Amino acid sequence: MVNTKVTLCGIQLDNPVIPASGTFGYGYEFAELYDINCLGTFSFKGTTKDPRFGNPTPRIAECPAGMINAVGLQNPGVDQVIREELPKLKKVFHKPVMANVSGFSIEDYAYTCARLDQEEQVGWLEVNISCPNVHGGGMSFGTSPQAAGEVTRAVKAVTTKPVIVKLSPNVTDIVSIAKACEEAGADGLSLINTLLGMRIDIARRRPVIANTMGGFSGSAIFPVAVRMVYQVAQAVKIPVVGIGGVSTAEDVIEMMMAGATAVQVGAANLTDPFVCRDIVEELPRAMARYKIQDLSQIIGGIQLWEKT
Amino acid sequence: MVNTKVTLCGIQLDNPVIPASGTFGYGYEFAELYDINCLGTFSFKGTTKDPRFGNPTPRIAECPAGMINAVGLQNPGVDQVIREELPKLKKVFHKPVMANVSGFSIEDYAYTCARLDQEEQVGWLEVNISCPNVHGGGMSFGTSPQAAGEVTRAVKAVTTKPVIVKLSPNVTDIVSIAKACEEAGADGLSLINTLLGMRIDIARRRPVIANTMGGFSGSAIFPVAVRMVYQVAQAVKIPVVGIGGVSTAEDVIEMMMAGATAVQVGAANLTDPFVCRDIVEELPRAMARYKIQDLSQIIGGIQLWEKT
Amino acid sequence: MKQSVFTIQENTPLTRDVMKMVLLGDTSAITAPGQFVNIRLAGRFLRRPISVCDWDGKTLTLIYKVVGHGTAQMKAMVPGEKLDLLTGLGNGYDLSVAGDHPLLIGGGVGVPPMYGLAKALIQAGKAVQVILGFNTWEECFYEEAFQALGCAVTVTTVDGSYGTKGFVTDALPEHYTHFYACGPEPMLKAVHASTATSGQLSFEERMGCGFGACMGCSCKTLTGYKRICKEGPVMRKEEIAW
Amino acid sequence: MKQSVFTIQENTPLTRDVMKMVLLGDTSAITAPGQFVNIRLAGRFLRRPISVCDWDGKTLTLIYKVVGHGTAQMKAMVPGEKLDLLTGLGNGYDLSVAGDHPLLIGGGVGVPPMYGLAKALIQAGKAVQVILGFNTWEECFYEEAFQALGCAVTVTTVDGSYGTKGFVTDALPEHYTHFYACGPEPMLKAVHASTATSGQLSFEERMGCGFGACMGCSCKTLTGYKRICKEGPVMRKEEIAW
Repeated sequence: MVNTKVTLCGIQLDNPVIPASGTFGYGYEFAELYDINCLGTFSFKGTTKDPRFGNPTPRIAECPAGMINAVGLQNPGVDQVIREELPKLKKVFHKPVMANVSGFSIEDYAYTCARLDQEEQVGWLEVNISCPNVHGGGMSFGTSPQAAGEVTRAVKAVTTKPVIVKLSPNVTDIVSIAKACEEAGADGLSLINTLLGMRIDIARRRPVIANTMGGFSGSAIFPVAVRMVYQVAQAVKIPVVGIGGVSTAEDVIEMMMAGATAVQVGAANLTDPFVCRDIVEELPRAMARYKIQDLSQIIGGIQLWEKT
Repeated sequence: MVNTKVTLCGIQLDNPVIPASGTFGYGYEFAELYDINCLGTFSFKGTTKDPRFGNPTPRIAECPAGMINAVGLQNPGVDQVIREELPKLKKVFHKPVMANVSGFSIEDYAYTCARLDQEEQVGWLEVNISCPNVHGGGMSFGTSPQAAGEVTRAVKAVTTKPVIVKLSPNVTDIVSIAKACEEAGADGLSLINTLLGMRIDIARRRPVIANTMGGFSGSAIFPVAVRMVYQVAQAVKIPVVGIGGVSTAEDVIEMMMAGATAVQVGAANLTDPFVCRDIVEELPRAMARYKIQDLSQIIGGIQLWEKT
Repeated sequence: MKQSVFTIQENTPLTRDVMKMVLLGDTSAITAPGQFVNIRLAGRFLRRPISVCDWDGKTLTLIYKVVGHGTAQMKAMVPGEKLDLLTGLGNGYDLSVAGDHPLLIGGGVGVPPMYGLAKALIQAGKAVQVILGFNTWEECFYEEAFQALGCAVTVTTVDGSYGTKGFVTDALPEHYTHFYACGPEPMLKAVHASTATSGQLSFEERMGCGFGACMGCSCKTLTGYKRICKEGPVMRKEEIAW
Repeated sequence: MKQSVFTIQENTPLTRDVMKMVLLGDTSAITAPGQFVNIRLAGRFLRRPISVCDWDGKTLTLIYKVVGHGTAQMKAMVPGEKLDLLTGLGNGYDLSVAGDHPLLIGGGVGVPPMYGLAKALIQAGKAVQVILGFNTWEECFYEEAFQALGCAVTVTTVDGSYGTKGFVTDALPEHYTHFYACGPEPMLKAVHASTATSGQLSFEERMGCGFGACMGCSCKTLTGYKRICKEGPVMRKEEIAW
């Protein structure tokens, strides 16, 4: 029997497969399709202090091996999430869940995290400092080590739950930002959020997306994600959650070998609603194929080529 | 009759299609396949002061909708390029060619550019400050506005030919680097170079590429390229050459609508050696489909959505 | 919602750009006319949402217009080829409020879902009036199909090359108990403004998933935010924020 | 080099992992045994380089091992399906220096190019000795094919389950005028070290383009830098930098 269990910030997961925030709602839509308790956990829809409609439509553009979204953090706000969404979530999912939080100021982040800290089912707070789709916030915290550290500290001050900071790939030096978060007390890091991308409707001569640009995800970004996970995992001691273009059990293994303790699956959920269930089922078979006994043993387990 | 002509830094091109450096050698291999004079121009293999073997193999990794290369600027050095390669090039290509130059110090860049400045067939110097595959140089010039400006100034001092600076996408703020190059006298900018990426051979538990990471290109990166071309073209007055994931005539049109005056085709040459010829042939038909009379009129010609 | 593989039985042109595709497979998730399916195509990241024209226990009929690379790829497919579909997406039309004389209005690629709706309403004993709007004669399709169901059909063309000259709103009858409309947004707006009764309108938007996960196709209505793929694509006239 | 579309005529297993594919198409660019073709596969960015086993005016035979997603995809293809190939890639073997009694050494997936070479050498009137090396009996293929050409064939298996136990170098004959080798690098190194005559060895490397454009597969030789896809894949023993 192979062992798919991993431990993320002190909480054991049955397997490292985690649907990423914004691609899995609050879980109950997918629970109509399959028993989502097969998952390691999932990260629920990015939640902010106040309710948000998000950006105007169109919000979606297709790309080779990927897509752009500019949803812009549509969510009912933390109060309603706690009042209405989490009870529904609890009925269909019986494991600790990852609460994804966004904000437009440090106070926002702290407020929302403090509220979610009170929720028993929340296992981890995933603090998104990297949303490319909102102005005056989101990604701007994720592109400066100072700001990233400040958000981390503010959130850590209001919660005893593990804090995982979600990083932006749209930076020159992701390692400096990762280290700033680690020094500020982050318990883990998740990366990468979407790359900033753009498509043009050449027939109508305007951007496909009403917001001009958006977050680019899908298998196209996998090599960038693997690279950044590798760089960050080499540089920090806290666990890294690998995200970006994962759609198969082999991708999960590759992310873990790059240094990820657990792995999120994002855009793939949108084109194949059963993909996470299928990955969970395939994982033991893939482990057998690659002669992996214990999944937690492969984290960061690669040998570089000798210099010649 | 549609008009495919564009003017790049004062030199008119029959069409905006330019094979990118490192995917087209010095042209004569492709000249065995078709008459390469159908091209607008091409950018020849990145040339350095001294001969270089480049990085150890394997240098290539496959990715979804793209590939990683870590060739590491293999080239025979500028002296031999001038002595042996350019005469061969001249026999098969009768238009101004773009000379791509890399270096490990500002003196390197200036030396190589000064040598190539003397070559009559060289129409433009494309100064690559963004190669991700060499240490202690290349990309490091492309990730700081100061260094990018210094290289630009040094090159401008030794040549009267138009200087096009090739930018790295692996930065937080490509606009600041673009502006620094413009202020330092660059006549044009080309972007994007490859994204830094990595793949792991999970059976052998080592990076696919001997050099661990490499430059990620192919249609996967097109949305990032379009976004950066748009951002830079909005911010500078000098022409922008769009690069990144282009493989069809429609991609050329999309890049130009984003703000590119001309467009380079890179990785696609490696999987379809006739792709540039085919794009040149398809371009007038595609223009007719999209009701474009004069290609130079669509440069940056998009209307943003109204804010709602 | 169900994910399953269908086999193409027929894929034939109705007009220059409009194709009819009949598929064999598991249609059990389809519960109402006006729903759509989401089709995975080789080499395309996103699925293609296509409204259901008609279905029975075994077959599914789609009518689609070739507008881009994805639909061009569908056009090139031949009987025997297989397609991965998500079926039973969206709310579909509510038949219970049709009244005795419902009016169905379809414009261009908004015509197909009206067919399945007309069939169901006729089966329920209603007297169905249909207005089909096209730009020009060459683009017209399915008039006879609706007539064969027993509908009273009016065709309008913008250029007057066939039927009544003008827009669908130029052919509105005096009396109808409820209307159902599907077509381009300007048509829907005109219908919304020109109709006196209650009605249901079906909307389009670029979608990520098609099943409510990504919030890619949200819209604001008078009764709150709705996902066109989940709470839609059919909205009641009364809730539309125009 | 030529780019053209071939039609699969046959795609059958020789062993559990090794497949033989016969293709119909324009083989005119193939000029020497030891060259390779580069195959475009749907959904894969890079082409797959496969050595030519045999060819005539109309058909091309490839023998390939299923090692990854690309070759697994090839295995699933059926007669009638089409493949976009670049043909005539690489230098191929030089037959002019074979002498009267050339020795051909193929290991595993290095066996196929030896077949076309053997055929050409026999046609040129040479007495051809062949050593085919495999890991085990189940992996052996093409012994009879070489015998049918008129070659003297020795098979070695590492585990001794068939033929001579050991490596190809354990079966080297006393006399031969020149050798040709293709196989995994450890085998090539052993052959290089164990042979007394001149010879030619064929190399593998991950390739970008396969036709000399990208410098992805460069290697250092005693006579300078070479591209395995262009100046190779065949190197002369004398120039190899071991």
